[in-house]
Amino acid sequence: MISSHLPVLQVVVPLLAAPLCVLLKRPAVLWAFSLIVSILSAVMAYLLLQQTADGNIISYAMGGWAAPWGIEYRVDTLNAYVLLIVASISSLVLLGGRKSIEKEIETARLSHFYTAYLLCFAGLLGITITGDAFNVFVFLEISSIASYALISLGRDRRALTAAYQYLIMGTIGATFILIGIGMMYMVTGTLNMHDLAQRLPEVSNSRTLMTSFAFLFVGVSLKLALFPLHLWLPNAYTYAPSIVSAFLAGTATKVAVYVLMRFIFTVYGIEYAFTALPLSAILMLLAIAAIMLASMSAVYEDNIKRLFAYSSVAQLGYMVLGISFLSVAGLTSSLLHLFNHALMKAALFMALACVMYQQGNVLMGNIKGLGKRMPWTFGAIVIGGLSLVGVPLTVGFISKWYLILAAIEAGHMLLVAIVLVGSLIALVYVWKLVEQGYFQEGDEKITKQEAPMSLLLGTWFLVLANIYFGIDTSLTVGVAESTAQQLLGVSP
Amino acid sequence: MILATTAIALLIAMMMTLIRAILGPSIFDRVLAVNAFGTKIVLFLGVIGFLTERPDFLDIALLYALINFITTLAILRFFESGVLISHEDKEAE
Amino acid sequence: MMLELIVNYISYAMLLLGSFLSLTFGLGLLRFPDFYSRMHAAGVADTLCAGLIIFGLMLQAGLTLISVKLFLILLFIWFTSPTSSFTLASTAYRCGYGTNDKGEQA
Amino acid sequence: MSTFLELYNYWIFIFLMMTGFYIVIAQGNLIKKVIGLNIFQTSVFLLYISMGKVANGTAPILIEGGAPYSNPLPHVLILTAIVVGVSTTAVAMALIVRIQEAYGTIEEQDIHEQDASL
Amino acid sequence: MEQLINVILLAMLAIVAIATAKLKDLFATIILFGIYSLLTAAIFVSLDAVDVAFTEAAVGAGISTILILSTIALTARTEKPSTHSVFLPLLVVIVTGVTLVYGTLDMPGFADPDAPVQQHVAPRYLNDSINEVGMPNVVTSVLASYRSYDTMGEVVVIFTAGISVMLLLSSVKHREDELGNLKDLKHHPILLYVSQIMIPLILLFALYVQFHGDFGPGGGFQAGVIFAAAFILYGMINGIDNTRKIFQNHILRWLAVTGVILYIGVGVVTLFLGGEFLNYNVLTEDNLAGQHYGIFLVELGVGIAVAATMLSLFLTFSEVRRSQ
Repeated sequence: MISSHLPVLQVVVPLLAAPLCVLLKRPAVLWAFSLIVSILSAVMAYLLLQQTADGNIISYAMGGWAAPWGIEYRVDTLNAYVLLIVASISSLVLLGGRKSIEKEIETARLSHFYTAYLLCFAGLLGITITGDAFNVFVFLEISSIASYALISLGRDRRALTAAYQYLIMGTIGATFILIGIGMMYMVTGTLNMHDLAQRLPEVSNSRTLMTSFAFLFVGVSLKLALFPLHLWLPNAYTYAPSIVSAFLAGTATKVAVYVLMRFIFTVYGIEYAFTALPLSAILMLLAIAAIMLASMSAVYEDNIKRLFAYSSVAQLGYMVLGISFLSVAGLTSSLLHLFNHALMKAALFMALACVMYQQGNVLMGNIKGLGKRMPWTFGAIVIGGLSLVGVPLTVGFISKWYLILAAIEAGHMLLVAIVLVGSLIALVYVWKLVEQGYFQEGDEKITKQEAPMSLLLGTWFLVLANIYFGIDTSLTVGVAESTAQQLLGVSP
Repeated sequence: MILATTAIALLIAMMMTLIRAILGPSIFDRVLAVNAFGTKIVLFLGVIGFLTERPDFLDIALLYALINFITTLAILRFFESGVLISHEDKEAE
Repeated sequence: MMLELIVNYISYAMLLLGSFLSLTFGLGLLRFPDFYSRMHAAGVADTLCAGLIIFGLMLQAGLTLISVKLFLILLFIWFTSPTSSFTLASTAYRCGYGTNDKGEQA
Repeated sequence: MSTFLELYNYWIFIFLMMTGFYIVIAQGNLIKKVIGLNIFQTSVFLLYISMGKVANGTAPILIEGGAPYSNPLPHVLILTAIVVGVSTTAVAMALIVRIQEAYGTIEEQDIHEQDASL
Repeated sequence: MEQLINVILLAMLAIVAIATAKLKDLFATIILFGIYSLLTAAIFVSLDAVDVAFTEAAVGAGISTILILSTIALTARTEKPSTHSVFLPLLVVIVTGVTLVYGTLDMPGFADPDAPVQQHVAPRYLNDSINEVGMPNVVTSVLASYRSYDTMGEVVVIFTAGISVMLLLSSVKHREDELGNLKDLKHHPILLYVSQIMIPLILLFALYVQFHGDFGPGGGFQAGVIFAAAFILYGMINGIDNTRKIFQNHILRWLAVTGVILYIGVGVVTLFLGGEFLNYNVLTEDNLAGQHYGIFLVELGVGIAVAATMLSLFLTFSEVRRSQ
């Protein structure tokens, strides 16, 4: 029974666990419960990935109603891959995050916090797995509403305005997506993605369809924080509680990238998106702008969380750049970066959670001598930073390597240069951190003062994953490549 | 035909109350207008139900009447507290 | 047959009268000079027009569940509309709207 | 001209959408923004419901001789969307109450000024 | 005729929208917003979407308006004149509008029975749902059976909102100030008397809407809102504190959780009975009876969850005191 119902259990288990969380009281129980649910999800995602690895597509008809009349879950390698990313990042973040959560969130609110966390998590899983266009919107809203609340829990009052800003922009984005879906429905009469894909070519010269594409693209870009629609992201990540930043940085934008890929490649089809519309050029331009401008903003940033948030916008640029090549190599690099960036950012934000735990802020001026005070934490930041730059033996290197290969393959030598310059800028801001941490003298009186073991353990788990997947690339590259081939319809 | 005339007459009356709600000038005029508007729309829905030969939609009209009452009270409750009365409201036009 | 015709005509008359009154009172709401007289127009319209129109519709529907529902709506309007009008007026008065300090109309 | 009347509902949808959207991005008051957001969303509901309408149709509640019926699917979708809308509004209002408590104002500009002066 | 009514209603809607944008008095804006919702709902009725009209009226003119009102009462009534440059917003809005106009030019005509929307997917609901689900109200069939999973998402959304609001407002200090909290309306004897008659009737109406959703407009969500509305009325007239005595926080929380779990639980039970998630056919041997049980249960879940969440939203907002 379990294996055939795996797709629905993937979402229903956290969804069922969330309301139960409200009824629990003890912090330790809450934490353990959420962690178990999260790990369970990760295991299920792994099983799904295994089942779909050979190009097999699992279809699950909700309520027993065949698609397109009912809602269908349709799992292929891409879904399973993103599901695994979301579930494992969530598990790892929760694993190490208990101390940080309990420090930053009042005890009385903990049960609601974990409920919101699980709802957000379930929402993200739901977006990723569904094969129904409208269902995407419903789960998008579950995860968004929960994340507004989660972000607003930050201690700084600016967390409130950040959450409000995100709410407004997120709702505009979601409504744009709704308009896009509506117009798509209008010309085809169906909401099922697979069915849409088959019916859209018939109406491909309709202006309504083109408008629907424009609205969907802008709506998803808002959620994805694609440059210049990224304005909500830096504030949201900066002022959210540390663990929430780590979780969202590792998952939310990745799911948005997935939605973009799904709509471009599966629903509208390559033919329509790239031949009828100049999507490739648009994506490329936006990606270049994101890489250059967001990286530059990061250099001048004084708050380290915000620094990494800007770097996230830049990194999203790399993913979009990969998509714009419309080649197996390009898509492989995007998919790889999806996973790799999730690992990097989760690790970095977890490390920042350690810093936050000890000193209550993460301003550049206050991390002087941090390398001595918190050697392990700072070590994690340095390795994560190197990964961000793309130094060999880290995951960052792998995705950049494939991206450069794809650029060379496509004959865009300028883009190779841009990727390299982007990495150089990343090196600049990482170096700024290193300089502050290792070469500036901090407060002499404070001696060694490391973060709690559990937090460090979670952080280093992620850091080691950064290194492991930087060395042993067989799993990630293999999956990414076969997924890319599937998406482009190229037989391996 | 008669029903249609009634519907149109109600629509015009709705339009008039709407203008009152927009013009104000005081908040009480607006509340008055919204209340009158609610009653008109309830009647309008009743007539529409007959016009389209689906009078079982009267449930909706009933709900409107209910919601209208509650909203009016909700607004009035805030006046009672006095928190929201601005200076202009106390002055005659 | 005859009876049916008469009932129909009565119903039409009520509907037409109701719509005429709703228009006049609408005009009153729009044109009367001050809040309290506007309130008078709206209040009368609510009860009288609603009564006429709904009774008109009830005559059309005959003795069915629909009539019962219509009657409920009417009851509802007759209960709530004067209540909220009264509450509104008394609140406005208490807040001192449109009156001078002695409580006389300005 | 026939197309204009045929698509009248859609023009109004576009107009309302533009109005709502304008309120959201141009107004500085946080509550006003949310009201704009609601108008914006409602306009999309109108789009969906309009596309489900069938000429001379009636509500999709089956009765004898009732056909043709309007399309029930957009209705179902919009029911969900309305719920999403009220949920967003509720959360936005809670945020605004908190912002008022923390900043003493709900004007975007004043908030920016306060943040900048830190 | 229908066309004319539609055109007038839509024109009024446009007027209200403009007025909403222009007015600086937030109180006036919210009153207009209430009218706006009622109008939208009336348009939905004229476009045959009665269930949607039901919900829009209850939610837009009812719950949303009351929540926004409470917030205005806690913050400020008038808005400051904006010193923003209007150029950029106007440009963005116009670009969006033009894009949409461009898109509409190719749209199938309004109410065209041959439009793709009417050709694919929907005919099955209209033709076969009576045999497959067995309910005259096709909207309920689609909502609670064909696309029941979306509806589950909907319940979770409202639950999420409830949790989020509690997370946000639980820490706000409930202090009294010289302006006092929002009073009850007990000193209006007429109101008190009328409400005593009304509230039981409203509750009865809510029950009717809950269980009549198979045959007419209505269902769990609408019933839940009406149920909450009855107690909101009670709360406004008899005071929030008295209402809280009946509905303490933990009771509402339990109820909301019960509603959500009931919905998802039905799905889980169908899994154990060997069907797909939310496949009601497996609940009994007879498919139609199974569908009926399933829909009854999930609608009940929706009703409970929505009523509890809405009421708790209202109470939570009402308990926040105005701070200076």
